Amino acid sequence: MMLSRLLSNDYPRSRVLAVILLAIFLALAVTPFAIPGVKALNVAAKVLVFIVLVASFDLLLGYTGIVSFAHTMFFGIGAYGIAIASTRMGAGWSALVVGTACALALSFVLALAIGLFSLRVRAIFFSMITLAFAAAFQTLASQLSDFTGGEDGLTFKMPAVLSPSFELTERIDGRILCYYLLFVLAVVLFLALLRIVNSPFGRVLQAIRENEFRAEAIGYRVVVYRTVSSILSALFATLAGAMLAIWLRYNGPDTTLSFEVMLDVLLVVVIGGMGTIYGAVIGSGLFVVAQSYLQDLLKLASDAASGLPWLAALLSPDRWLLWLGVLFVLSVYYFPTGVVGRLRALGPAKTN
Amino acid sequence: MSLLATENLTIRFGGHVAVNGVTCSFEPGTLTAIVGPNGAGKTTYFNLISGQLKASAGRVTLGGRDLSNEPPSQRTRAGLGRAFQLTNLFPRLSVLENVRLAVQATQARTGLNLWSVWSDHRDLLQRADAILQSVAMKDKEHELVANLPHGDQRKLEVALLMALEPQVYMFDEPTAGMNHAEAPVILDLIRKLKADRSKTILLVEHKMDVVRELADRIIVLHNGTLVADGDPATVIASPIVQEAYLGVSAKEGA
Amino acid sequence: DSKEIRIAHVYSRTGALEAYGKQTQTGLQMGLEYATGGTMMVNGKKIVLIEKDDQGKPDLGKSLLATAYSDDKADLAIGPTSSGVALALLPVAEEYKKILLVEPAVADSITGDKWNKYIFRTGRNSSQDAISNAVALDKPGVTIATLAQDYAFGRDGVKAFKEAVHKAKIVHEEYLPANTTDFTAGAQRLIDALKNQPGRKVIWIVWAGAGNPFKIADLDLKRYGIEIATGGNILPAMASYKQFPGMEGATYYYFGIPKNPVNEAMVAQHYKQFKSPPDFFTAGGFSAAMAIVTALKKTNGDATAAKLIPAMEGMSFETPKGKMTFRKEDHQALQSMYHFKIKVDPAFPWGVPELVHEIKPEEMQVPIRNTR
Amino acid sequence: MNLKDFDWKPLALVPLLALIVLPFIGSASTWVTLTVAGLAMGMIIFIIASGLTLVFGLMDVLNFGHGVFIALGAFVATSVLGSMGDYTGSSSLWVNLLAVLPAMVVAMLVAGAVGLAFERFIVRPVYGNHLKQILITMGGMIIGEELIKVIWGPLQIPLPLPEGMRGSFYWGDAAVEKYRLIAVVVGSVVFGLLLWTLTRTKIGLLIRAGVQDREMVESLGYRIRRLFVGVFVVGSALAGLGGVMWGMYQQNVIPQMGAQVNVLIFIVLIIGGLGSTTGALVGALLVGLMANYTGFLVPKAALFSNILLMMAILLWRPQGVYALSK
Amino acid sequence: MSENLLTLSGVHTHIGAYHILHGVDLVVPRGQLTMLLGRNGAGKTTTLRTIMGLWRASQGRITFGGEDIAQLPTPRIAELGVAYVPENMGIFADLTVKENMLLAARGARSVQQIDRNRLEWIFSLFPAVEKFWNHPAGKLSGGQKQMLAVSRAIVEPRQVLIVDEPSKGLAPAIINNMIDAFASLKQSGVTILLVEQNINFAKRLGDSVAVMDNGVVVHAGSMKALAENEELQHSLLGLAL
Ligand SMILES: Nc1ncnc2c1ncn2[C@@H]1O[C@H](COP(=O)(O)OP(=O)(O)OP(=O)(O)O)[C@@H](O)[C@H]1O
Ligand SMILES: Nc1ncnc2c1ncn2[C@@H]1O[C@H](COP(=O)(O)OP(=O)(O)OP(=O)(O)O)[C@@H](O)[C@H]1O
Ligand SMILES: [Mg+2]
Ligand SMILES: [Mg+2]
Repeated sequence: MMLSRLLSNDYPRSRVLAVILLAIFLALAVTPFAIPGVKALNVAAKVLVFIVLVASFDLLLGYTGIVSFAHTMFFGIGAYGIAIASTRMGAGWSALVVGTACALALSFVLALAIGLFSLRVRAIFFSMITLAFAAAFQTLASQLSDFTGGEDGLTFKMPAVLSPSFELTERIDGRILCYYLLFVLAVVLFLALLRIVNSPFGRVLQAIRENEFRAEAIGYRVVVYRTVSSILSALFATLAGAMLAIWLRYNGPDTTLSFEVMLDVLLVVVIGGMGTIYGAVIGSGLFVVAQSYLQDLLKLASDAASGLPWLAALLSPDRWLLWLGVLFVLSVYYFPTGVVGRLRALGPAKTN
Repeated sequence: MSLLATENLTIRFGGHVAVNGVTCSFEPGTLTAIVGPNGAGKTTYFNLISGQLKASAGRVTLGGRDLSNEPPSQRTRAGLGRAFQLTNLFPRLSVLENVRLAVQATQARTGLNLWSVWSDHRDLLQRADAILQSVAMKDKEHELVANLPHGDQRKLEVALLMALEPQVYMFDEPTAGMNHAEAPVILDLIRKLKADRSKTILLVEHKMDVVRELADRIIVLHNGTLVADGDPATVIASPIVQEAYLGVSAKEGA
Repeated sequence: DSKEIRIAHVYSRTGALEAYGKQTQTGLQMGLEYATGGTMMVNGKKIVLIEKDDQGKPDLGKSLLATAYSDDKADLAIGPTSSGVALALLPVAEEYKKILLVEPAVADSITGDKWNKYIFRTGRNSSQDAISNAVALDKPGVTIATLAQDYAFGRDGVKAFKEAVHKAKIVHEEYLPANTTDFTAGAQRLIDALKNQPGRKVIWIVWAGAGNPFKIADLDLKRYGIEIATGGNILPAMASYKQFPGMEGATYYYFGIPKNPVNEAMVAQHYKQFKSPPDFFTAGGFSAAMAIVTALKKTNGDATAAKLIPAMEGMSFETPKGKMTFRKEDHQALQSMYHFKIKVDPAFPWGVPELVHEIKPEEMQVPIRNTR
Repeated sequence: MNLKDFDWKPLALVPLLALIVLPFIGSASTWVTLTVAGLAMGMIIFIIASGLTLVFGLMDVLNFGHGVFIALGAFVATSVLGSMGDYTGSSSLWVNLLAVLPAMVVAMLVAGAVGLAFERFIVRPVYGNHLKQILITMGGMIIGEELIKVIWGPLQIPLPLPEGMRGSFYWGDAAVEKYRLIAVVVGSVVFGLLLWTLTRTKIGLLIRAGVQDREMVESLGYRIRRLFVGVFVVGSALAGLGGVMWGMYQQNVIPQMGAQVNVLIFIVLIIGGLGSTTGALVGALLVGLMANYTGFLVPKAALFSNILLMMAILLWRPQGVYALSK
Repeated sequence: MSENLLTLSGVHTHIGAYHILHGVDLVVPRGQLTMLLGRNGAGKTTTLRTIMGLWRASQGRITFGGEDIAQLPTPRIAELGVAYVPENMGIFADLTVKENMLLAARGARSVQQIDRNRLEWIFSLFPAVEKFWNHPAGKLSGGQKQMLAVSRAIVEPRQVLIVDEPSKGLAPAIINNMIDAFASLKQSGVTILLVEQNINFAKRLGDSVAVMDNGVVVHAGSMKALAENEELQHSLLGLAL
């Protein structure tokens, strides 16, 4: 019953899926102690950030049916909020609070504007406009270098408790505390999103996605719902950005605003399964880990293929992007409904 | 009890006047059939009333309230319900969810409720169940709408309108493409509504036997203009209907 | 105590700067071999090179450097290619208290306000670039207009250039968006600014990355007697210099210019290995290797920062560009730059820069910008 | 097409824009230089966008991989032209063309052939689904770009303009680059051929119908598959041609060049309205002019000129200047 | 030359995981008008789509003029002389009425090349087609679209016409036109297979009749026999009428 309230009555609806989700949850919970090394911790933290970012995008894409390329803009705003505040005000909790609040406010205004504009033009145009808009925003961020650090970005410090130099006990340092801060944030934000999509509001969004015209006809003001949805998803993305900045203690245009990040998000949504929210967890887990270790893997493969120069050239770690591209193509081929969709179709076992 | 009225309602598409200065009002408790040849402007007239199209001129009022500048959703909330001629549903949601969405739309604020869990709203579920019973579709409640045959989609179209519980019901050829075994379900529903005597019902229908049986009043549109209005027997007998619509005299003459 | 000296090289193996990064790696490898006489040993310890691909992403670079220092137990690190990455790496070196030898990222702030004591740089900085160009062009009676990309790199470059110009007159600064493809408007403004000036007229271009600002020459600047000047670049980029015989500027490196045994050895080795001359960034990688090995020899193979920092401060070492010296104050390696003039030689697919004058470190007042 | 029905307003925007800025620029010769350069730039943009008018505008395939064909065309051109130094070195335009024309043909053939494979393996499973198109073609784009790096290396490769195409013509103080005039000629030919095929033959109709309801087109007895493949190949080949023109304009090519122009050409099509060749031309000309005018008058704003232009146009005509259906 | 132009024997069709047709046997005699009746969801539309190759028969034979067409691609089937009016009408909404008609006329490169007399005949049957000639087809009223859909199918002569519920949503006068159209088409030797709910329509036109239920044909015979046999009508009434 507790669980059911937490999950908003939206169960994984597949036993395998439930097991995988639980495994990811546990793995993320114990990473700092179970897997040694800086790299593993960094990967796990990135997974946490991506879960929130991707889930927030799923609200927009999977549930409302809006294809926006400007989502990373809000992600960037969140990260810049923390970065700029921490640079200007010095490291401290108040900088985090002020930075996040300002970022949320800016995101709110921009999302409102975009949401209202989206109604004037057809969906596909809207996507292209957001694409251009996001590109312009990125350039703007690098041009306002006095403020944003330009292309070079900003490096800043965190409150002492969250810094690597802080040591609580022998094994627990500031990095680990910072990790658990992210972990808690990610869990809370994820459950909140799950609740939103399963609320009456969430259902209306689905209706709009399916047939906007009819949704309006039965009495739902599509403008309002669309706008609220894009604002909500923007706010969650902003928080994801803040999480990333807290973890990296760095932010720059390429880190949060680049189109590459947007692509990663799109890919993760699709791999995981659109319109499921759970897909964000699976997708992020799979993708971030794959991305982080892809080059290592390719190195092994190309060494193995060293006898065949052509194959070795293709498998070279330098060409890791090639394989990411292949991943894009294959995931559309083989996971049209994402991992979650696949698993649910396999065995509709109820974990009730 | 409110009265639906249109005053001088007109719409032009380029040079073509699809609905031309139609002034008419509809009393609660009556079923008015709207007939006319294909392209006469019947669906367009509905579109103007329910707000899918914006009138070039004229007003739509319900119980004295001017709705002319309201978007469709607000008109629906004000009490204008509408079923579509071409089926228009939420294809990748289940039958039950389709109806539940319509039921939810009648609730004042639930739509923007972000924080409660949908499946906890028992009241919505019960209403939706009752409606599905009434159109004999309870057994298909978990099917995806996209997989339903045409006839069932038509029934669901009507079920959504029922779920809205409006003051004015607008049916646009509700039984088109339904066979004689299925159509009675829909016609029964309309009869029941009519028996209620408090609802305003508008019905576009080409099947004259249905019109004869159900209608209290018939209005005839021709080239966008209202050309006849009155009790069924008189209107059907009028030469304009016989010729332009039923094509009778032309046939008989030949 | 350990039998190895582990050096991490964090650079752009892939990404936008892939071509540059790979040159650095080649130079570094060659340099280590040259400096150790092919043994890859210093004081009985084996040098192990760990490669990390930052893909040009600062966040990734940060995590890679931390991984290198901690998981891979690297004693010191070299890199990265991009200035953005470099700035993100600086605090990591400080956190882990290990040396980071910056090569070839150019931003002034690396050895400026973002500097910390673990940071050294063999690469030239933007100021050195700009000042050497200024020295090459700064003559009485010359009128200069600048053309740069509208972001920090371009604006800083122009600023340093202006500070170093004393005799010539600067009449116009044109900044264009980094993604500009059509230069007509900018060219028109530059022409308007220069055409009625007396004497020698020069447009000094500082541009990196996409877009080809030399296209402004197609508007026939010669009509107004306007010349173009710019710094050096990698060889493929200097292909477009072929259209500008006689163009002057100052460069960091061109394989045919420096005359010293180290350069001769590198050029010979590079031709042997790749059948082509070493390029811009190869020289930088080579210099970094020379710096490291020289320092390690001084500390008898001790790679801790505590030993290396005092050893390296003020240290001079041989490179393909001749002698370099780490300035004590900001750990920037002071080095010669080359005033060149382009000659067209059909044997080369690029415009060949011929040495006019070697600009010695003493001739350039490279400012110290950190707050030590 | 009926001339009487033709909607002149969008076309009139082009001279209108030019006239409005005249007083701000002041000098007539500067204005001529900027205007002619801008229009010619528009023509170059039109050439690189023309392939996408077919693929995106008509077939409704959001091909983010389109840029790869542009890059591919340019790289092929470096190889072809590189091996014909004698012809490109000559200062006679006609001798130059002996090298440039084969380069164009080879680039179009190669891009077309790769387009065939791209359609088969990347696009075919996703007709009708924009989101999947974005993802899968993006994957295709990455793969293509990396393969270019495998074949030609990651470095930028110079693509020097043949001698005879360098320099400018002069009208008094105003200068117009020769190469831009060549682009105008090529662009006009492409425009004419496209317009003719799409409005005077049934193919255009069939494509548009096929996008709306493939099953019905097949039921009418047309092999829609083959047609779509054909259109895609032609679109890719045009991109290859665009790549040659763009590469020669830039005078050097990099593997990322396709990605760099992607957004630009999408903007052009949106301004023009999907599926309209005339619209794409108008969009390209407006973009070309706007870039030069803002670049001269307010360089800071040049960066946003395209976006502002697009927003303004969409507020005027939400479907683009020449929308197919009104 | 076979007696039956189109035959289906033992045709099974699956749509995804659903088994829809369970062995349909149907004959369409040459030169006749065959009515296909059945309640909603009986599988009529599926049968027509299977004939057109839009869904593949998983089992069974479909022959057209003696040739097995079960595995042919749709365009091939159309080229053999089959015209199809789908249930949803398949109008190209963004194209004008003229362009819709031009596409249906496979032999014509431009409107001028369409047989003028045939066009005039169509205009006389369905005046709306002429009236809205240059309008986007998507803007037509429901009934007008239906008229356009049928007009498209008959703009060039075809051997067999397969039509899914042409009368739905048509005004009585137009239904009469439609009946006239089919009658005169039949006269000119065209074979017609018609799915219909309107029993009067069926009675006035049909030569033979087949009734479907649950994915199989449960009755086949002549229309005349059915019309005269009250009892049979009654037993099939629940299914068909
Ligand atoms: N959006 C529109 N743009 C242009 N013309 C339109 C539009 N909507 C309808 N029309 C035209 O208006 C006329 C009336 O159409 P309407 O759909 O109201 O007819 P109807 O009476 O419902 O006919 P039917 O019985 O066939 O459904 C038709 O001629 C149609 O072509
Ligand atoms: N795309 C689909 N996926 C799954 N099932 C389908 C699909 N389309 C149709 N069906 C099912 O196939 C069965 C037959 O449908 P069909 O459309 O052939 O019936 P019909 O006889 O034409 O009915 P109607 O008179 O309502 O048009 C129905 O039970 C329907 O639910
Ligand atoms: Mg209608
Ligand atoms: Mg059917």
